[in-house]
Amino acid sequence: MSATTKSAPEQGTDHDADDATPATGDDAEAATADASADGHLDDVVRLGLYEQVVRIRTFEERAYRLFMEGLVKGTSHLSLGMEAIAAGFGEAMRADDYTFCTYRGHAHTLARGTDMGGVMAELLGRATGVCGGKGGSMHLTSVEHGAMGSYAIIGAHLPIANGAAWSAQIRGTGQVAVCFFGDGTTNIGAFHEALNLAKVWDLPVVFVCENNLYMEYTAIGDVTAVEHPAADRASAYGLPSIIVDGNDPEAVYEVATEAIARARAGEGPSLIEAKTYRHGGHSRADPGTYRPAEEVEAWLERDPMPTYRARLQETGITEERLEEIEARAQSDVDAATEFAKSSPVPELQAAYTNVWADGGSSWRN
Amino acid sequence: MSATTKSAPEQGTDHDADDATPATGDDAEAATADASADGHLDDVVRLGLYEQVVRIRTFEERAYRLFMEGLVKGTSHLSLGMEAIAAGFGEAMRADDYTFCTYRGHAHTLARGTDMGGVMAELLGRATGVCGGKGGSMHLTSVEHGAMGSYAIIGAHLPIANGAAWSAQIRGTGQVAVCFFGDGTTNIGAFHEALNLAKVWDLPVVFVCENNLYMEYTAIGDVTAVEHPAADRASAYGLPSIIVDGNDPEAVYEVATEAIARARAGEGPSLIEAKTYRHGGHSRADPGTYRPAEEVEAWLERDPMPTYRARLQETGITEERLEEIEARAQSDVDAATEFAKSSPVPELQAAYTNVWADGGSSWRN
Amino acid sequence: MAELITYRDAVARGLAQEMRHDETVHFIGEDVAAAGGVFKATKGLLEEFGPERVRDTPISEEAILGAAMGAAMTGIRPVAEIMFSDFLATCWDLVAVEIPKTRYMTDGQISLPLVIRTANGGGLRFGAQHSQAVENWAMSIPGLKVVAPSNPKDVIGLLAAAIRDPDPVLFFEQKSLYPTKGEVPDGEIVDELGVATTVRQGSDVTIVALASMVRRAVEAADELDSLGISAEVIDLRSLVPLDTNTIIESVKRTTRMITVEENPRLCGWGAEIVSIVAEECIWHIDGPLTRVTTPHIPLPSADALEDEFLPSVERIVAAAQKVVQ
Amino acid sequence: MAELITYRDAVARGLAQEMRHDETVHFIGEDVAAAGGVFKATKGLLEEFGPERVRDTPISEEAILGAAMGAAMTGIRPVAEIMFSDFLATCWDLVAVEIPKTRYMTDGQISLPLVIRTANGGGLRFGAQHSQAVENWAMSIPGLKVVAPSNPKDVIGLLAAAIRDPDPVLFFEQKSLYPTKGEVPDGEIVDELGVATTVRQGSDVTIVALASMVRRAVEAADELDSLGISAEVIDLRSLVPLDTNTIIESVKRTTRMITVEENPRLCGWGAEIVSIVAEECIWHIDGPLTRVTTPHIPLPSADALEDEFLPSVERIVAAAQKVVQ
Ligand SMILES: Cc1ncc(C[n+]2csc(CCOP(=O)(O)OP(=O)(O)O)c2C)c(N)n1
Ligand SMILES: Cc1ncc(C[n+]2csc(CCOP(=O)(O)OP(=O)(O)O)c2C)c(N)n1
Ligand SMILES: [Mg+2]
Ligand SMILES: [Mg+2]
Repeated sequence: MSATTKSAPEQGTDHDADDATPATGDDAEAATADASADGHLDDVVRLGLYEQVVRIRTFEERAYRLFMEGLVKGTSHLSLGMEAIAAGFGEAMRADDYTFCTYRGHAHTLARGTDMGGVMAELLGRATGVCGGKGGSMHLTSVEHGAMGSYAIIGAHLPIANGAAWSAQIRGTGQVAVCFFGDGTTNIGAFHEALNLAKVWDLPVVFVCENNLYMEYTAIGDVTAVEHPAADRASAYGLPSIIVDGNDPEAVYEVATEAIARARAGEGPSLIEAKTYRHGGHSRADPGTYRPAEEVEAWLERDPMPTYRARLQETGITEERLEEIEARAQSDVDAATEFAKSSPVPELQAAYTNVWADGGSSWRN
Repeated sequence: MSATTKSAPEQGTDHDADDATPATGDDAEAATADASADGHLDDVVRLGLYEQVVRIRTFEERAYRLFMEGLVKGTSHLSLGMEAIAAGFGEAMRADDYTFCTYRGHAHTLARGTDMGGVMAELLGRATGVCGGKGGSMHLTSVEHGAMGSYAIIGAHLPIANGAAWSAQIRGTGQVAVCFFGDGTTNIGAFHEALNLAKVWDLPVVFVCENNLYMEYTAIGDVTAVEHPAADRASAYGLPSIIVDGNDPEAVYEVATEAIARARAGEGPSLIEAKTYRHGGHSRADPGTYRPAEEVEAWLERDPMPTYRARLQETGITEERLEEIEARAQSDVDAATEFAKSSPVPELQAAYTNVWADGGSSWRN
Repeated sequence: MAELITYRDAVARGLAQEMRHDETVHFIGEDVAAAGGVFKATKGLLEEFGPERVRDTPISEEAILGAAMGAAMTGIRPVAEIMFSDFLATCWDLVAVEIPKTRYMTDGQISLPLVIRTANGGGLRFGAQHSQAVENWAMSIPGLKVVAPSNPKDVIGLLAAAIRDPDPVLFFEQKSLYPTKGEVPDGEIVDELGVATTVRQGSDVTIVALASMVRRAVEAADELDSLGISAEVIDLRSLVPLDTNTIIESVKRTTRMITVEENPRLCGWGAEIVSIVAEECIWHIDGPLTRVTTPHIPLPSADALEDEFLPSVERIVAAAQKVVQ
Repeated sequence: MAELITYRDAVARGLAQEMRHDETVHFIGEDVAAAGGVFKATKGLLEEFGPERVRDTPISEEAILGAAMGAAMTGIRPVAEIMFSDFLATCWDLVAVEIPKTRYMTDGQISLPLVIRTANGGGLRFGAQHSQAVENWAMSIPGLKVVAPSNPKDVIGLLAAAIRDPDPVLFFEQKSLYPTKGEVPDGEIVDELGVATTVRQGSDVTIVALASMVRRAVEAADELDSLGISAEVIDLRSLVPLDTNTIIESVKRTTRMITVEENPRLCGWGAEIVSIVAEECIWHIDGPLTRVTTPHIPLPSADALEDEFLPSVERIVAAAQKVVQ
């Protein structure tokens, strides 16, 4: 597999094993081939991974269309091109594990099995949205699926993920918290505080840095003291440096499985850096023109959906089964869209509910 | 000299070269002897270092007595046992360099040449205090001596020191900002943000972690993911790991000189971990009983004042010259005490001045 | 039976009571376990409840509140100490932007039954960064309950109520009150949030106070008595929920009101209460609605200045005299 | 000569004017340079002033304000952008505990001539964590000046005044106003902090508003006119310094007041102004002092709900009608 795991003492010198950059695309292919040559992953898992990627892709492409049609207001942040990470983790997690994600959280929320209709309705600000229209695109949550919230302040959810992991540790449930965030997030204070505490308390938490090379419009390399914003800092928390090809669902799945197993076994936290790229801009408003055309080009060639599809075919999965998955995703997204569009907007009274546990918002008698 | 400097790639495995712990007291002595065997430091510097140590020690012992007599109200945090760090830097800095320190800042403020009377008066809450009695023990400042403030919120001043360094860079003055903080401070977010920005902007700033093994009452090792809270994190900011014996004025002076020279030459920031120990408790209220007796014992043997005194004698400084320094410190502290005690308390009206640059505090017309 | 104990000891007793009552209650903070807290307000807890339930943390306020928040949403009732209320600023994102909004943003999917305890206020000559009274910061944030007891019995009862409350509560302990004593009955004490206490009855002016200011208000009322002015004193005890009924009922009777707050002047809780009265019972008012506050300046360190700065009995008396004129 | 420009473009123009005027003015923030700001309010500055004076930062709000603070005390006049005002919470220690207290604690040794610019408020369907109006947070902190312009001309003039001011200024740009246009005269514009503007004269009721609420207040006044109620509208423009004279003079004439603020209800700047009036001119008041605010709840994301939530023209009109009854 294409993940490189190194222990802290060795860390720092050679990231040449990191094959997740477009320049070394051929190497990445090779590494990817290795991963499946391991023979560890059976077809059920592989098809599960593909189905995750396809469902997220199909959903987000539709969401984008609905923004363009003006049906989704405000802003939204897509994971187009980055689906393999949410997919790999989604498949590796246990049903009662916890996911913490960001404003760019459609993928991670869906990957836990959250109902597409409820997510789409939330994007459209409808009463039937997973958060009744009060959360919006940046705050998707489905506690029943372990999707414990999407947080829109950079870094905030890393310490919070620790808390859920601490609770699992106290309760002895073996649950693991997985926390997704971007490369830019590694430079905010909360990252540092969370990683240190996670290690000191040996919490069952997996931190996943989705390094898509950019913050909003600024390249991460321009504002970061090290090359690998997460992996090069792992040793500062007594953790091994782990880099994985974030466009390879199987590589992600394997790294995820390992880290989650370690956490579940009481062996503490992990910090994983997954190299990836977003196909579009940062958010709805951004055409992404600050990125060199060749860079975009190179990464588009590594689009996780067609590349994984081709790999599955090469290794014996029939076209029919793949098409079946794709068709199911399409019809589910159609249904979700229909559901969302035909759902009512929230009653005005809803604005005044659920501030408090008593259901209301009153602060006085 | 007893400082170990390693480049980031090699960092992490062997801190055996770190001889700054009490268990290896003998090695430390040896290393110290090496340092002077280098022959780099002339007697003027060495006597300057000793004078710094003595003046800080004498001042703080007096301050302690005045607390006990109830003349200093509130709280205060002494550097007894830790003087060599402020001393080494104080001597290595240029008059127009900037110091940023903490609530434990008497030493660093005095080391820049700030008038002892003004500092003592500030501790006593008198109108003649360096801050007119409005700052107090935790907020000593003397801008004319480059002492740019003592900050009482853990971590806050690291980003602020960056700012002064950035300003020096803009203005092209060659000034350097030196920022002192404790081991416990390495776990707060501001530390992380400051170190990263310092490196990205290549700021002329030197971060000095005074690792005295404890936060308030809790051992740093109990709550930190790595052994060396600052040095083991240097690589996360692309910096070399530097550890120095913080009880050895000459070792500190040499490391300081080197780091300051690098900063002045535009070669960017440094992060230095100085191993040391406080003789007393964290603050006035703390008897420090949570520390094992043997540990305290071992460190008391490494008290920078008598050990450095003995070393100076061994290498040919006459008893007379040392006594002269000590006598001057005594009489200066006596005078400062007299000055402070006989100074008036602030006029009540002073509480309403200097909120704004116009001298007043009015927020309305 | 009742016992005379300090405000400081009441904190430990209240925490112990709740940790015995509910094993999901866990307590974390800096120096809170082995050291028993820098104010010695949590002594004995580690010994009774062990290091899993009473836990020291690094100096990482965001990590502390993050841990509390994540645990609260998954079955634990955490109590987190932020040593000085000034330090809330270092984790204000958690306090103001994460914790209070999560139930709402998730439309009720997530509950956050957590308590943040913190030492608030001045009077100890700690200077501008360790003496702030910031209860008004908390009151300005929708989604936080805000409690500030004035005496040992209330510390226990309100802390218990806060810990049992299903919503996040910011619990302000006034650090100048730690050494003060008060009677506390035996046995479990569980109070109710959102109920103010009329600690002294009067007919000419209502004085609304909180925490350390309650004692000063009562002293002022005693002095006013001898000047022929009958003052009623209300101890708010909680800012959110706010017992507006008790305030309004009193003000309608006395027709005059003074608020006495330790926080600096602008946008304090006093302003909120004055505004409620000025909107809802303006026709009953017979004198300027007056706030006694700390002036709008940072807190100076010198004792001479700090004493000038915090609302004093004299300033309350003077304000009351002016109001009833 | 005058030009019609957007509030957004006025920001860049104001910054450019001051960077031309004073070479010690430096500007930093996230995505402010190459990208011209996420709101495109700083476009062209990098091109004109170069990467040394217009600098992108990491996502490190504490590092940003720390850099500004340290630079301000050593000869630079920094302008720091905090992208959304919500993010002030992540650096609140710098905003509330370091920057505003330093001059005072050092008894005047340190000056901090710096400006923090930030996009404030709701209306864009960004949800609870990207839509807060927090100007009252800033007003509650002694030692900060607080400015919030309502139109392009004021953006330039007040930004210039803020940058030239020797004290730290928090400059709130209301993000819902970025696309709005206004007339701006040619040449340098330098305004004055602490002067409110009476944007509409009236005799029955004074409406005090800020930033995005000014336009709504004026619309409401127009509507009230047709209902036979004459409303005066004051644009506060700055909360600190506060132009109490203009407010009090107006209220004494109209005898009634409404404040219209976007921040949530409790401890808002409206409460402060009501309290000032209730203390200083209670005998002139002829109607309940009324605040129109966002209710005390986090901001919901759905457009249907957000519209219900922010103070609307209808709510202002209704409040005015009630007050003059
Ligand atoms: C504290 C804070 N600062 C700034 C922002 C604005 N912001 C939103 S997303 C973003 C870029 C984040 O980059 P990264 O962590 O790499 O995640 P990505 O969006 O690339 O997935 C920024 C700066 C924020 N939400 N919170
Ligand atoms: C943000 C913040 N949290 C907590 C404190 C309380 N506090 C003051 S000093 C201190 C210990 C600091 O330890 P260290 O950094 O090792 O410095 P030392 O006192 O040992 O010099 C703590 C926790 C504070 N001042 N600021
Ligand atoms: Mg990114
Ligand atoms: Mg220490």
